[in-house]
Parts: sequence; C-alpha cells; structure tokens
Amino acid sequence: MRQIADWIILNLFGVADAGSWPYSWLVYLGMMVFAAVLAITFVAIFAGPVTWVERRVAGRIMSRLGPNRVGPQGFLQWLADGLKNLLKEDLIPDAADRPLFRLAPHLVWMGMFGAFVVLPFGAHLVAADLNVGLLYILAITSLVVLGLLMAGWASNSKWALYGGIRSTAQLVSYEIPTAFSLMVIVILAGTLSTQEIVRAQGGWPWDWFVFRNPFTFLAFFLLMTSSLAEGNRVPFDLPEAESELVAGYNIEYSGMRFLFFLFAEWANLWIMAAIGTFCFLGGWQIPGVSPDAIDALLARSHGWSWSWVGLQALSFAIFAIKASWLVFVVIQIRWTLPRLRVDQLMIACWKYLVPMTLVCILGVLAMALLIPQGGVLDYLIRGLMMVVGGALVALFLWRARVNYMLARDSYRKMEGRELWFPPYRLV
Amino acid sequence: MDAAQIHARLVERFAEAVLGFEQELIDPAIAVAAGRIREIAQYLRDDAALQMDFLRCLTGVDRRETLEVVYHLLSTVHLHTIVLKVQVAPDGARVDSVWDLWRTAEWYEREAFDLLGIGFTGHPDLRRIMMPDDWEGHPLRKDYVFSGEYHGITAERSDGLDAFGAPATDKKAAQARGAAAAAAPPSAEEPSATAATVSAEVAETTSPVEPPVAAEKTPRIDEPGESPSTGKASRLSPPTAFQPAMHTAKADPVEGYIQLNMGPHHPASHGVLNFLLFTDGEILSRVIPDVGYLHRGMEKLAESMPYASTMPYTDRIDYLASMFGNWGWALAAEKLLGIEVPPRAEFCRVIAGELNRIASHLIGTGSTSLDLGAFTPFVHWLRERETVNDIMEMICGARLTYNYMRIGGVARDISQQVVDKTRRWLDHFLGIIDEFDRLISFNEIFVKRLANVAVISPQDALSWGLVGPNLRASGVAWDLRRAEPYSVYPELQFDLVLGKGWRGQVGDAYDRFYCRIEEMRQSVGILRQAFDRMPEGEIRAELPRKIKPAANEVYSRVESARGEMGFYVVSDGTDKPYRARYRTGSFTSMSIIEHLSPGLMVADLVALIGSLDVIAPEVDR
Amino acid sequence: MTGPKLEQRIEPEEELALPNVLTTRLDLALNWFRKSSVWYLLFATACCGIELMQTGGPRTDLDRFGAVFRSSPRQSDLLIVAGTITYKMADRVRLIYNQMPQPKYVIAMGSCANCGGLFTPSYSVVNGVDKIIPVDFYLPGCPPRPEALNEALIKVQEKIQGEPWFKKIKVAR
Amino acid sequence: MSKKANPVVSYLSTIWRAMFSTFEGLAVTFSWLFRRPITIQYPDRLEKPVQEMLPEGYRGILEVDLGCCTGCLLCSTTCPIDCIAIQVVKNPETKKREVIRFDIDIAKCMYCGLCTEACNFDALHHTRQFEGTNVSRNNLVLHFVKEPREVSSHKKGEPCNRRPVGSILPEVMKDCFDQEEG
Repeated sequence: MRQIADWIILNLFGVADAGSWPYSWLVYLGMMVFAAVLAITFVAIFAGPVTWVERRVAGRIMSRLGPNRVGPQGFLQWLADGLKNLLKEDLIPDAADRPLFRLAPHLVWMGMFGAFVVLPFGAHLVAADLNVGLLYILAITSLVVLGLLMAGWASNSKWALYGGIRSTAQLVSYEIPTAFSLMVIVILAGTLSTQEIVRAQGGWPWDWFVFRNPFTFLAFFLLMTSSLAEGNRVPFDLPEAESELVAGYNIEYSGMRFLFFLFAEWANLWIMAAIGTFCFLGGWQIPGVSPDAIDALLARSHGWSWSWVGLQALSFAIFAIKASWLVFVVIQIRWTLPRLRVDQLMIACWKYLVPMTLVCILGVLAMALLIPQGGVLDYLIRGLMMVVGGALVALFLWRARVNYMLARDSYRKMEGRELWFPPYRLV
Repeated sequence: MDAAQIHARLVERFAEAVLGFEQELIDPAIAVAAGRIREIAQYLRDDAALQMDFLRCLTGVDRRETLEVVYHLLSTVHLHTIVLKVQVAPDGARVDSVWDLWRTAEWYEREAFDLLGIGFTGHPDLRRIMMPDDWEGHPLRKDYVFSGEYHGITAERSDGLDAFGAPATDKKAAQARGAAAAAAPPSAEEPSATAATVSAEVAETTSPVEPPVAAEKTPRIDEPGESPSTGKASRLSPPTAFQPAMHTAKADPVEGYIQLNMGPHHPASHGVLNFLLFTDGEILSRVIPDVGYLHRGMEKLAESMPYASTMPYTDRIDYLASMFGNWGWALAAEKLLGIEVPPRAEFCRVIAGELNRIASHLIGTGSTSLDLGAFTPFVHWLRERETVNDIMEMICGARLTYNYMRIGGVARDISQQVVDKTRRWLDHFLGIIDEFDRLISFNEIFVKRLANVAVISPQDALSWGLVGPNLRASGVAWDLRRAEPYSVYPELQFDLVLGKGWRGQVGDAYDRFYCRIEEMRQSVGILRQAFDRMPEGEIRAELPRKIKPAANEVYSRVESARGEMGFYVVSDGTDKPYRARYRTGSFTSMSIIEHLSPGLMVADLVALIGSLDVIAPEVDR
Repeated sequence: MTGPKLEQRIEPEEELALPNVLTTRLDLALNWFRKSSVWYLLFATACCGIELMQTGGPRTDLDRFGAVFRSSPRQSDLLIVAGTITYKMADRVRLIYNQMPQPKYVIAMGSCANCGGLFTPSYSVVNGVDKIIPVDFYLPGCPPRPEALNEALIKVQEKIQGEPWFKKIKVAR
Repeated sequence: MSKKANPVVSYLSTIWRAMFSTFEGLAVTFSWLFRRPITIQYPDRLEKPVQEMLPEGYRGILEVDLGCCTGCLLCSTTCPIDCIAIQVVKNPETKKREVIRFDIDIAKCMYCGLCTEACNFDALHHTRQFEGTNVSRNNLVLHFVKEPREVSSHKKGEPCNRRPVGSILPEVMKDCFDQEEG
C-alpha cells in the first residue's frame, strides 16, 4: 500500500522523496480511505450472498424454496435487504445512550472486518501477513464483545442487556477453547503467521493438519464448535435467542445500524470458515504445486505474469471451495440444532471443550516428540485419520440416504409423484 | 358413590349446612350454606371414601337475585363427581376461598371475582384477571352495560353494513354497546330504546325505503383507507405521549431483582400471554402470569345467542383444537335435549377429533422445539399440518375454524375419498414421526433442555387441575376417553400414554413433550380403527324445529388435545343458554407456572410454557 | 416514548419540485429493492396467528418474496395484525406500531382485525384495529388462508412500488 | 437416572450422545435437501389457480344467486353476527316483492357456513374464492343487488336454475372493490 502511495506521489506529483513532502499524508489518507472502501465492498460481497445461500439452503431443509423472486433465483435478495435497511428510518430510542448506541455497531463491524486483514485467501493474496496473525485475529475479534455489550447496555432495554451480558460471558469463555485449539496448530507449524501456517501444510489431504494425527482431528471439531459459539451461531446463539430474548442485544436496532450487526454476523461466518480452512484444511495450497514454486515464479518474472495470476486464482478458488464447504456445514448446523441453555453453555465450555483442547495440546506435543515427522509411522497415522474422516462422511451420506428411503415410498403413494428433487434443480 | 349417597353423607355430617339437593339435574347438585363451604370442601377432599381430589371447574352464575358459585368436583380415585352450589347476595357478600384445598381455585376465584364480582374471603391475591385493572363493572353480571368506550377507543363501528342501515342490524348495533345483552331481551324485532344511542349520521340513513344507490353516498364516520405512511392519519386520535397501561398493578419492584416484562408480544408467549419476571440474572425468583389479553367475552356472547349459533364461537376457544370445542358444545346441547347421535356421526366425530388432536399436537410439540431454538422441526410439523388441513378442508371446508359438528350430528359426511387420502397420509406420517424423533426428540441438547426441568408431581398436577397430556405426563392415568367414556371410544383400542421419565424424572418437561408425540402415534391407531369400523347411516339426528331445552344444567366434557374441555351450561327453558361456562386445559396449566418457576432459568420458562402447550385464547376465552 | 416524534413524520407530503425523470427512475429501482425485502413482525394474537405461521411455513413460503419474520418491531416493515385485539391489548398494539421505523405498513388480517368480526358484540373486543392504528390493507377471512395473506403481501408490494420515495426523503429530513 | 452412574462413563456418554444425535439430526436435514419441497408458488407459477385446487366444499367468500333467492331472510337471521343485510320491499306498482338490497360484509363474516345450511333455496353458497384484500373496509361489503329485482318464487326443494357457484362473485367483487377508496 505504502509503495503504491509512494508511486502515486512520484508519478502524479513528481515528488521523489515522499517522506519530506508536506502533503504526502493527504495522499496516504486518501489511499487508506480507498483501501477501506475497497475492503468493505469486498467483505460485503463475501457476506451478502451467504445470506442468500443460507436462506435457500434453509428453505430446502424445511421443505420450502427460499427467496427466488428478487433477481435470478432471488440472488439479489441480499442487496434488497441491504438497501431497504439503508432506507429505513434512523431510529434511536429516547431512553438510549445515544453515543454508545451509535458506536456499538461500528465496533462489532470493526472487530469482524479487522480479521479479514490477515486471512490468507491465496498464495500471495493476503492484506497483511502479520507475524502474529493468529494472535491478531483473536485480539481484534474481541472488539466484538465490547460492541455487543455496548449495544446491550446502550439500548436501555432489559432484553438487550440480557443479550449483551450473555454474549460477553459466552465470548469471553469461548475465547479459551478457540485459542487452545489454535495452539495445536501453532505447535505444529511453529509460527503465528497465517501464511506460514498454510505453507506448513500441503496441497494433498494427507498434508493437512486435520489429518496429521488424532488430536488435530479432534482439535478441528473443537475449533469449529467453539468458533460457532464465538460467532453466536446456533446452538450457541443465546445472545440473540429469538424465543427467549426476542432479538437479544440488537432488539432496539433498526435500519442501517441493524444492518451492521447482520453483516458482521455473516462476515463472521466467513472468518470462522476461513480460520478452519487455513489452519486445518490446507488453506489455499494447490495439490502438486509447492508454495515455493509460486514464490519463485513471482521472483522470476519480476512482478506478475499470467501463469502467476492463474495460480493465484486457482489457490483462491481452492480456498473458497474449502471455506464454502465449512460455511455450508455451519448453515446446516444452524438449521438442525436447538439452543443450549446458558448454564449448559458454560458447562459445555469449561467442562468439555477446555479440557478436551488441553488434551489435544498435550497429545500433539507427545506425538511431535514420539513420532518423527515424515516417518512411516507418521504417514500411517495420517492415512488412518483420512480413512476415519472418509468413513465419517460415508456414514453420514448413508444415514441421509436411509432417511430419504424411509420416506420415499409412502410419499409416492400419498402424492403420486417422486420424492427426488435434488438441490441443483432450481425453481 | 353416586350423588344421592354423597348428599346423604353430607347431610349426616353437616346437617343444617346442606340446604338442598337438586337431584333432577343432569349433574345433580348439592346446595350448601355459604359460610360452611370451606369446611364441606375440606371434608369432601380428605374423606377416604370421597376423596374429591380434583376441582374441575369453579363457576360463578348470576341468578339475578343472588350470585351463585358452582363447584364441580371429581374424584380421580373413586371416579365419582358432585356439584356443590353456594348462593350469596349480589352486593358485597363473600364466600370462603378454597384455594388452599385445590390450588387451581385461586385463579378460578379470581376469574369469578373479575367477571361477576364475587368476593372470596381468605384468597391470597384477589384482583382482576381477565379485564384491565381500571375496568368498570363485572361483565358477566346480567345487568352489566358496557360504557362503549375504553381509553378513548369507542366500540361504535359505523362503517360496513351498519352504515347502510339494515333493519336487521339495529339489534346488532345496540348489542355492540352491550345494552342488548344487559337485560333479558324483551323482543328482538323492536328497535327498542337503544336506537337512541345510534349516532345521528347512521340514524338518518336507516330509513328502510332508501335505495342502496343513495346509501352509498352516506357520510361514513370512520373513514379507513388512507395510507398511514404517505397520507394523513387524520382519523386517529392525536398521538399524545401515552403510557401503555401495565396491568400488573400488583407487581411492586423487589429489591435486588431485575423486573422483566415478557409479553404480551413475545415470540415464546404463544399468542398474547404476559409474564412478569423477577430475575436474579438468568435465574427466576418469581414469575407472575398476567392473562386476559385475549379475553373475548365468549361466555357472555353464548348467553346472547341460540344454541346452534354458538357453535362457530366454540371453534375459537381453542383454535388449534377447535373440533373439541364443537364436540363439547354439541354434547352439552344434546344432553340437555336428550338426543342420541347416529352411529356414523359418532364415528365422523371421532375421526375429525383425532385428526384435530394430531394437528394440535403438531403445533404443540413443534412450537416447543421452536422455543428451544430449533426451527426446522417446527416447519416440518407445519408441513404435515398442511396435509391435515387439506383433509379437514375436504371434511368440513375450513382449515382452522372447522365448525364441523352440529347439535345431533355433524355438518357433512366423511367421504371415501377422505378416508383413502387420510390412510395414505397416516402411513407416511408414522415414518415422519420417527424422523422427527431422530431430528429433535432424541437430540442431546434438546433432551438436556427439557429433562428434569419443571417437574410436576402427581399431587401438584391434580391440585392445580392440570388435564390432558400434562396430567398424564405426571403419571396420573386420567383420560376422559377412558375414565368417563363418551362417543364410540369404548369400542376403540388405544393405550393411555403416561409419563415414564423417558429422559429424566416423571412429570418433567420432556415427558410432557414426549407424551404428545406418543399420543399422536395412538391417534393414528384410533383413526385406522375408526376407518375400519365406520358404519353407514345418517349423520344427523332429528332435531326439534326450535332448539329450546328445558330448564336444566349440564357439565359436558371431552378430552381435547389440551385435556378436559368442559362446558357447563345452565338452561332456563329459552332458546339461549342462561349461562355458559367453558372449562379449558390451558387456564389451569397457565396457573401452575407461577408455582413451578422459582429457581428456573429464563430459558427454562420458555421450555416450560412450550411443554405445557398453553394457548392464549383457551386461557382467556 | 418514541410515539409523538414518529407520528410527526407521517405529515402529508407537500408537492415539491416537478417530477424528475431521474428520481422517478431511481424511485422505481429503489422501490423494487424495498418491496423485495418486506420483513413482517411476528405478531399473532389469535386464530389468524396460526395461519400466519402456516404462511411463513413451507406451503406458501413468504420467504420466496423476501419476506421473513422478525421478532422485534424495530426491524420490521410490516405489521400483520393477526387476530382479535382486546381493549386490554390495544395500548400494546399502538406501542408496537409506534416502535416500528418508517416506512411501515399494516395489514389487518381476518375479521377480528377488520372490524371485530364475530366478536363485535363482545364487551372486551376492539371493533377493528383501525381504531388504534392506521391500516393499509384489510384482508377478509376468518382466518384467511395463507394464500390470501400472500395476496395481501403482494398488494403491499404493489403499494411500495408506487411510492414516490425521493420526495418523501426530502420532506422527512 | 436414579442409580449413581460412574462420572467418567456419564461424562464420556454425554459427549457420545451429543455427537451421535447431532450427526443423526444433520443426516435428516441433509436428506431433506434432496426431497421435493411442498411449496406452492402462489400466485403466478402454478399449474392451475389455487382456487381450483381447493375441495368443492371449501368455505370461501359467500355468493348469492338472486335468481334463486326468495327473500326469506333465513340466512340473515341465522347468521350469528348479522353480516348479511337484506331488504325486501313490496313494489307499489307491480305488487311484487322485490329485493332491493342484499349485502354481505365479507370483512365481518366468519365463514362458518351456517347461512348456507339455512338456505333452503340453493341461493346462498360458499365459493372457493378467498382473495379479497382491499384498502378500504367499506369496499369489502359486497352489494349483490344492483337494481331492485323481483324475488324468486320457487318452492323449497324445487330445483333452481342457478348459475354455477363462483360465477357471480367475480363481477360483484370487481364492482365493489373498484369503488373509490375510503
């Protein structure tokens, strides 16, 4: 970014030494604003369509269709929701604490948005490859806690306060299993940098951390569970529990501000999936292409080249597919499970997740000490874990098929037509 | 032990306190002295041979000269019933409260106080229950006249039909002001003195010879139509800064507790129920249910209508199980008239009733899962309900408010087409129930949310007058289809579903939930048997031209989806009931919430309401 | 209380500048998005509430039109008064209406909300929700079928589509 | 759980049950992705209008065929809420009874079907029409009489040459709904 700004200063204004030029801060500021707008659009485009996907998937799970009128197959639904909320009346309750009420959605948004900075979307597609990337994600998402509590407090509604307090208790608690299960990765990769973590894995599944050993396999599920809680998703959506707290912390928010909360939620879905992907599922790693080769390509061509761009796009696509799959799983969980009670939430965290993540850390340490990296035994374990993972998926598909078959014949008799209606058939 | 024997025992023991014995009534009643009612009630409850452990219903009746309190008592042990009656003077007289004998009486007495102005000595919390705190008068008194205005909202409605001045609607216009219902109507045809209150604009156009073309130009007083967001909202009263009336006047803030108003608009409140919560963080210290937000005055309406016309109103008592409202009302009228229902009609009733029971339990169990955060199971149940609705549409033409039964039979026959469709659906449905179990009933989170939550002991359940699945979940084998059989249920095979402590203790929320699932399976069996056995024949009995039962009293009851639905009808020999009283399951299950709630969490309260399957209009009527 | 403030904004529009082609076009586009995202408040009082649920349910599926339910009045655009309103409830209905942000629409669903319906003679029932809050559309039925409610939603969408949006912003702000 | 379970066993079994039941639940919801949704795409994407899908006896908006109506007022008196208003007057010239007003307030009607049962002359019927949204409540009062017309004189039980159910309603609704608003 700095380089581009300097380049602009050099070429547009003819000033070679940006540091001593008095107006260079203006250009820097402009660049920052431009980058921020670009990034917000980027995140919005990430977050928006997910709402459409979720509603369509939820619709099919519930034997209905979901939005299909706004644009082709209802794809513009997210845009409609966004624009409508922008046009709604800007409403702040009289009794609310106005500055805090205004600030809260921005904090939540900032917390979510900030995490995008270090997400490695592709081989060289990362906004900032911080050497403390994971730590940064954990730290910046803590802003969300502040925002939610602020929203709950400032609304001056007891329901909102309940939501705020619940979310604080929840997010603060679940930081620990999240961090612990990420520790597993840090131990294996030996770095906190997100790009380095991806590079420590490989393109093929047996190089992924999730199949490295039983403990990473477990840690993957623990991470996904606790990040569900971090993102206030079902079954941990207590802060906005529809049937208990009406809408929780955002009960008094309307229009634009509510939109911020919504978008933060969906953006968080991506962050959740992205963390799972780059920590456990090999991130953007292209099977058969080593990251060093891509680096070398960049270095050889002194800039960019078409093959480099192609590889970037491929790496991004791989990343996006993996992350989308996780997003889909999270959506499906959302529409399957009921909600925990608040004490059960705490029990699940402190009695189950935290000890289990600790076991994972110990186990990974022990494995790292006992089993040499790249040895026969190591690959044997990786293969075994892949078999376990594959078996789980196969079992899942078999159970789903059983459920389908149980309903098929009686449905045909009742309705006089076939039950089969795969999701790719659009209506 | 029959009524005469009970009367003899009471006379033997209380002698002069027993004032009379109305043996000729369908449900024989014993009149006792007002001052001794508590004593007698206690004896009836505690005596080993009587053991009247269940107060079915407590009704206030305005007898014009006196006010009467009627107690319908039942012994679930000895299976005998008795009716007690107490008469008091209308002004200021009080009856001893029996709330500590049967806890359900607490709310019943509040209701009698609210609607009839009967005082109860020793009642812990005697205040209005249905009407707002600042309401004037007691609506169920025979001489009650509604002022026609409350908080600036007038009852007059001068657009629509009334504006065109139909002679037939004059009566109704008067009724809208509550005047017609005040005294016994001298003659329905006469415009009567109430016409004077009709506003001038309307009166001008009520000339019967005026052609409708001219009537269209009638200045309408209440102009609806202008869009509120773009147009002028002129016809509304000026929106001054108003303070909505909080009807829980008794709720003084308790030091150290957060006071929360849950409802009447709340996703988990199943309609319009209000709860005042005192919470210590997430833990509830006290929950005060506040009902009456849907009190529609159905009992008063029944007094102003012929027996047959009340039928559609009974749909709305419990709209999820409206067939049972129909059924109970039809039974009451048939008992009063002494009519036998043709066998085919009885089977039609059972089929429609059991289908409705399934439909109701679908919502009951589905909304429990919705309240716990699982949306999909609920929607799946909605989907199955659509099929039931389709079948109901074929049977009676409506999806929700069936109005299917008539006095002496049913409105329409059930065709073979319906039978076939229902059979096919039932085959499908059994599989879907199993799938529902896999999806949600056996889900660990769901189980953990419901198991061991809000356990109701059998004693409590009886004392609070719980009925239906809620009572059976506590392990009390009480089902009117078995205990006091009616219709053709004795011919049909089915199991009583009792709470077994499937995942926790007997009588917890999970048992109440799962009892309903099991009852749906039983209903499927009943339906299949009923289809097999349905005889050919008439569907309606011969009725007298004018339904005018002789003066009598009856308490008819059916096992609705929410338990005993009772209709206490007092007939005075005219074509309209003198007093109609609806005893419903939700009213009593609502009253137990205050007892159960201390120590629960906010989220448990939601589960509790869901598992009790409380439905607002049944509470408020 | 937010009531009085809100009501002031329902002042009649004044005729402003001549209708501009651009604003008309923009109106059309914006209204198309607005009408595609009508969120209704989950407000069920009586029998119609069950049909309201069924309408959101799988058979009729209002979500097809982008209409989803919200529990908080702050986030909803459409108030579907589904069921009987009693005098005891009347103040709350008005409060809920006032809590909704502009622009907002009201459907009186079913006979009770229209005029009291079969409970017109009752002493405790408000004879029509339009005595309390302004109503945009009246929907007959007792209760109306889900498809009928769907039709009412389409009517609301048509109404939104016809609204001059830019003019209103000028007046309101 | 009366007997005291081994804490380790119960700890592990809780984990197992939570995992297993979640797995089973996900399998159910996943299988639904491949099942046919039951959504009926009202109003436009349909094979036939919803009205025609409804069974014959559906209790929709009321309709009267004045060619069959004898002006007996039975429906109006049977109606528990008086949502039918009929005026029959004797025409001074022809000395025949004429119905000058037959209004049905479909906004107030509760669709109970008592009036159609009461009608002995096959005049009053429920149609399968249910769409009646309107901006004004007054428009929802259907005026079936446009100009005074003589009542039918056929006897009870006699067949009446009535128009098919549902054929009269559309034009009446159109007339009433197109009135000026408010």
